[in-house]
Amino acid sequence: MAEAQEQPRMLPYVAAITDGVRQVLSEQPDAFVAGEDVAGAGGVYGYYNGLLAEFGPERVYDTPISEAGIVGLGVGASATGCRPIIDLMFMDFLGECMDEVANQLAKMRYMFGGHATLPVTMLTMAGAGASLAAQHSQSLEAWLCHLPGLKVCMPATPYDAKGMIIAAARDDNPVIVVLNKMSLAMMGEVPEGPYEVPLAEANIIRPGTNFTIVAMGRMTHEALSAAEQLKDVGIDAEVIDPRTIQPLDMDTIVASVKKTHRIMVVHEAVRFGGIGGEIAAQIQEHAFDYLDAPVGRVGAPFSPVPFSPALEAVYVPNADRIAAEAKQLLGV
Amino acid sequence: MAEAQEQPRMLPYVAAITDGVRQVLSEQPDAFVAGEDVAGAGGVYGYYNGLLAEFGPERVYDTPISEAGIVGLGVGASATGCRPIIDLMFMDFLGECMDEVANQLAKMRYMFGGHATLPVTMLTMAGAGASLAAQHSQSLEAWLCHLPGLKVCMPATPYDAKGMIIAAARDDNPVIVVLNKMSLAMMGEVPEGPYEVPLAEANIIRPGTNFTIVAMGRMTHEALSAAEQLKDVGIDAEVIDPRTIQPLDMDTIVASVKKTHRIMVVHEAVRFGGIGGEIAAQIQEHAFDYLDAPVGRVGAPFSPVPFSPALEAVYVPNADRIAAEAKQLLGV
Amino acid sequence: MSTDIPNETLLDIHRRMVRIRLFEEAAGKMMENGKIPGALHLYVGEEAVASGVMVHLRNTDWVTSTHRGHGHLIAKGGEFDRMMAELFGCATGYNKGKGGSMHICNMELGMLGANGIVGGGPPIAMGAGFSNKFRGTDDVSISFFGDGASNEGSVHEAANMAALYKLPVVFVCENNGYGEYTPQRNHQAIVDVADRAAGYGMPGVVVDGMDAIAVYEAAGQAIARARAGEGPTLLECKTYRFYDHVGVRGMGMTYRTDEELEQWMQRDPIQLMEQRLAEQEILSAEEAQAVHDEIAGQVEAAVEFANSSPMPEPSALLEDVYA
Amino acid sequence: MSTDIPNETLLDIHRRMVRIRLFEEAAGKMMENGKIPGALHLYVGEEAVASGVMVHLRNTDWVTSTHRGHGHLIAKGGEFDRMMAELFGCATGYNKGKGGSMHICNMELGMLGANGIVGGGPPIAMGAGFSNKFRGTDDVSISFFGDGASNEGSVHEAANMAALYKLPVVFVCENNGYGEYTPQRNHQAIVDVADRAAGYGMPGVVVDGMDAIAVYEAAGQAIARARAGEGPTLLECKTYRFYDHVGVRGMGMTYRTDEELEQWMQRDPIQLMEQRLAEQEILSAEEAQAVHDEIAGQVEAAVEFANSSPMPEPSALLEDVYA
Ligand SMILES: Cc1ncc(C[n+]2csc(CCOP(=O)(O)OP(=O)(O)O)c2C)c(N)n1
Ligand SMILES: Cc1ncc(C[n+]2csc(CCOP(=O)(O)OP(=O)(O)O)c2C)c(N)n1
Ligand SMILES: [Mg+2]
Ligand SMILES: [Mg+2]
Repeated sequence: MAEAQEQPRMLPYVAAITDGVRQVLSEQPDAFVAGEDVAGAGGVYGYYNGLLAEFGPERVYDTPISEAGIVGLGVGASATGCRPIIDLMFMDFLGECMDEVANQLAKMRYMFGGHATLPVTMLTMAGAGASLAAQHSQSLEAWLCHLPGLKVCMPATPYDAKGMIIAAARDDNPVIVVLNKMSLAMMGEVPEGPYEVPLAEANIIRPGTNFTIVAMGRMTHEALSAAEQLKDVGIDAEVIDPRTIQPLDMDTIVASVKKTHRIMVVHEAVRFGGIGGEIAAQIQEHAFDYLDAPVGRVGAPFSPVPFSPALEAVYVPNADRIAAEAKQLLGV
Repeated sequence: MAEAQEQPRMLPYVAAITDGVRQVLSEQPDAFVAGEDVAGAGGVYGYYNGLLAEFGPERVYDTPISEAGIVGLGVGASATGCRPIIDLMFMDFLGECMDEVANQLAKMRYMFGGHATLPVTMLTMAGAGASLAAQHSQSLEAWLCHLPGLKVCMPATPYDAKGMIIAAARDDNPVIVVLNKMSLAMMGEVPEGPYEVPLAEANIIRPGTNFTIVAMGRMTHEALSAAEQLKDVGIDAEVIDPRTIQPLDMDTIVASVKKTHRIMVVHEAVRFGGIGGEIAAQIQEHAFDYLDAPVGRVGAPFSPVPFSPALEAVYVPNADRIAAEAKQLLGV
Repeated sequence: MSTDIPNETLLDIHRRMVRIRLFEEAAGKMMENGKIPGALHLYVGEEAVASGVMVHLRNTDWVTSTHRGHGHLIAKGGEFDRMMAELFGCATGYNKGKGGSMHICNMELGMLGANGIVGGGPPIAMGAGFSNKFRGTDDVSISFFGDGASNEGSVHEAANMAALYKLPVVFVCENNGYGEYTPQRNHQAIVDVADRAAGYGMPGVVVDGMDAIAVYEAAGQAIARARAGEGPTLLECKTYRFYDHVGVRGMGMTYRTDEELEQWMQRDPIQLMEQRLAEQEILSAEEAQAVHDEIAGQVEAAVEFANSSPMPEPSALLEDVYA
Repeated sequence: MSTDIPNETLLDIHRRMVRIRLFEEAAGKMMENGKIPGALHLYVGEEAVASGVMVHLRNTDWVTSTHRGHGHLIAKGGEFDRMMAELFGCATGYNKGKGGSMHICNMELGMLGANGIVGGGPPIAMGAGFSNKFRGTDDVSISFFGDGASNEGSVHEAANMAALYKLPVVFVCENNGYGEYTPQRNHQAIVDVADRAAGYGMPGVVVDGMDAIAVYEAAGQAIARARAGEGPTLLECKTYRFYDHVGVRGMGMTYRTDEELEQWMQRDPIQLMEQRLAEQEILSAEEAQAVHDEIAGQVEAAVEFANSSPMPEPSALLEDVYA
């Protein structure tokens, strides 16, 4: 072979986010970025680094610490012709802007009889594991998925982060991209230039034959490790990442369980009232006769996120716990 | 019999609320009521009527239109020795105060290592059916149930409204009492004086043998009518009202389905992401081998609440729809 | 009255006020007749504010309204028939019956909707003002809100951001002395909401909200300032609603006295305007009556339109959730 | 310097400042050594504010703090060992390791916690002030918050309610010129946050936050006013943090210049205080050094305590969720 093998372009998740936002700002003249410390500082996790220099202060805005104002800015600007990318530094701060998100952003189009279009992309950071305690570690996507009018995605890899940000920004609906702070350093292939990861397609990230694990966001990686652990006991797990949880690609999940007959749903959010309940309920609705065991669920226990690493380590779901709960579920 | 038969004391739901709050103010010197238009006006639905006159302006406070401030008042006052009853006029306004509810009220005790106690009772009004459109008709209890630290109850009857308000106010935890605006005129027996409806006990409101309907809040009444309709097709439905949805009395529900083998969960909230998913998931976890059919779920369709009565009538779940979905679920 | 306002502008303001008044009185009747479901918040008494502000605007200028929104939409050019149809919940309404009174809107007229959330409008107006500037227009954005709303955190955040970015926004506080049934003295310790402007670094102006011409002049300055890129203004208009917070009943309410209402009705903004137009010989009493009559006919036609309009089909329920 | 302040009060303020400084510098080191996980926001540079305010307070007075909370807790009487243990995440910490730096609290000392939510404290302080009044005490409630926090809607709502109900609350704005990495001019169009006080109907006072005695005097007036039932005050203290927003690094940051930092460090609040105490012959340089040495020893002991403290048992995870 005379031709040199092209090396895949590897980037950390944090840079993939930047790459996605850069692509959007390049291709959409009506797009801008606004959020707390996103301009001068490039974001507290650095995922807007360089964008102010590249696109200038007319495209990248530091805002006051005013989350309702920031989302309101997105609502008002999008309804009147812009395509805002707004940043909510931590997902825990949804509380500050939940009216703007739930009562304005999600509903304005419907309340107006279809006469408003709100192409807002909101990036926000979820996840425990960094000893940031109860107010900086939550995974609250279940709140958002319960709101007709929003789309919600949870990219698990650098590739998906970039591709879903681009897809979100091209979508004419409000899309909330839930990122995970513990994934920022994760490396993965990220092609140059534009590409989309569609907002309604689950991803079978590990094919398997006799068990299905549906895992979201960062939990997909834990589920993959759990799947390796389960090989030893004869379980060949298929791992599915829904990627977008509103809308939710149930077809892929249901097709899988019809093949494997046993399934478990895993998320980092508190188990009670998490989106896993919805998915589990739908699975048994659509595949009741195929189930050889109850639909399992793994999520965080019923407490706020503790600060101490000693407690947080037992709080956040991980591969070991997933594997253990799977074994219990399957009786192996 | 020489003794005259005592007539049961019948009150509308709205007066039962008042009765409960009156009892709390009478028995707890540290209790006060604060909220928008609760004092001078007696509340926009009148359920604080007369309390200002009876207890005076030191016990009943009109607040500014500042929902975060109102809940913050509850947090700060409760942590320092009061037992506030705060009013959130419409549940839809949770968006305005979700940080105070989710990040302060629910978590302060835990974050403080148990060193704070927050005996706050919050009353709020949910429910569609009054043509109040998308921002005054929601049922958002799923948001609250996902938050460790809160208790959440949904009294369906005048009796339960009074008894649960008293139980909530005596509880040392923050308790959110979700009322329903379409139930305000509903009559029911309400004993004089204090009594508690415990915050962790489901109520079997109609015994049955071969089907279970778990219905919450106002939907319990629709479920009872549906149960009547279902008699004709040989279905003898047990209807269970969990009453408190956080904590949730799964034992009663599971015991019922182990007897009836078929079950459906009904709530007024949007079906996707509603608490019905959690309940359905738990049912199949705990009673998998007893189920003869998938756990059914009835909830609102996936749209904001429409204004027009013509649309709202098809939006809100009712007895006919519950019966129809039950028949489909059971194949009769 | 300053004399350099063109007669046609004065007549335009007057017409807008009468349009609001007659439409709303009819809507109130329709509510009492059971034709309009849900909550109806009448603007009657406050017509000078919407009219005095809106006469300055183009269709490309944006407006956010409140729960008390018909007046704003009418003053911005809203048409009676589709408005009344919306209040009835008809498919022919501006919002296809999905919004009703509390969400009535018209994007083509730049009216970003009534809003059921008190304090919901200002952040959106700030965002629209941001958009005007971002897109390089000299359009402005007007946010109406009440004295009660001024205590919502969202209003604070929006005001600060508008001042920070020097956005072309005018915050118009309609101070009618009450938030629902709570008098201003029981919801804030200040008298003039405009006193808050200094804390954001913007001018605060108080004006007699019953005097359409005073509103017109103050709004004109604020809007000119906004268009010139000099940033936002907080314009407080002292006004009063003649009917109840929600629904129609006027007299005999417990949270305010009949005397107070009568006193304000002495300064009915439409009568004030008509007196002045008569004094200036711009519009005689007969001519004014003709305006009323003409508009009354339009209102009647709108009621007919709404009465004969179809309700939305059930299939519409799941439409318009997503683009 | 006003001369009617008792020497022991001056010495008390000084000691509180040194306690904050030395504890925090040690905490910074422990963070760099990997002993303290999570986010650590150092208060160093701002010691005069917490100390000048807190010396007026009783244990029954309430305080709400911010994400930058160690200084407030120390000034309110917090003990080093259990504080350091909390920062380490130990079971012996004030919060049993469940809160960490951002939630550190001590209810017995009246310290209602650091708060991870910017703007989270003021509504709670307002509620505590409401409680003080409701329960018939003359205790006060102090809310510390930053210049950045002043743009949160929650602060607006709390301030309005405190003024409306004439609550015994002092809102202490620690204006250190930055919200994280954003300078004040990029987050609000005003220079003095105290300008917002008038809009609530309360006094607004600006004071040099590097001068502990100036803070002491201004806070004394505001607190006396609150205790007397005359309502809240907004007290703005101009100050500066010597380290980064989070963590330790001081010099060589991109969002502010070394010159600016050096200029502020010229006015190190502890040095300023020690100079004055020396001038007044209240505390000599040697005596001051002895205070530092004594406190340094206490800090060392606290580190030892934390180092030898157990981590919480896993079983603690589900405790303290409910009462
Ligand atoms: C966030 C929110 N809180 C409370 C309400 C209930 N509410 C509707 S109108 C109103 C009073 C508003 O007063 P003001 O802003 O002065 O407007 P006005 O009605 O006087 O025109 C209230 C409290 C609401 N719709 N939204
Ligand atoms: C509601 C909320 N928004 C944003 C943040 C992130 N954050 C933490 S500290 C901070 C800056 C606060 O600035 P300021 O109030 O001036 O306090 P300082 O850090 O200067 O003491 C920000 C934005 C937060 N913790 N909470
Ligand atoms: Mg008002
Ligand atoms: Mg600051």
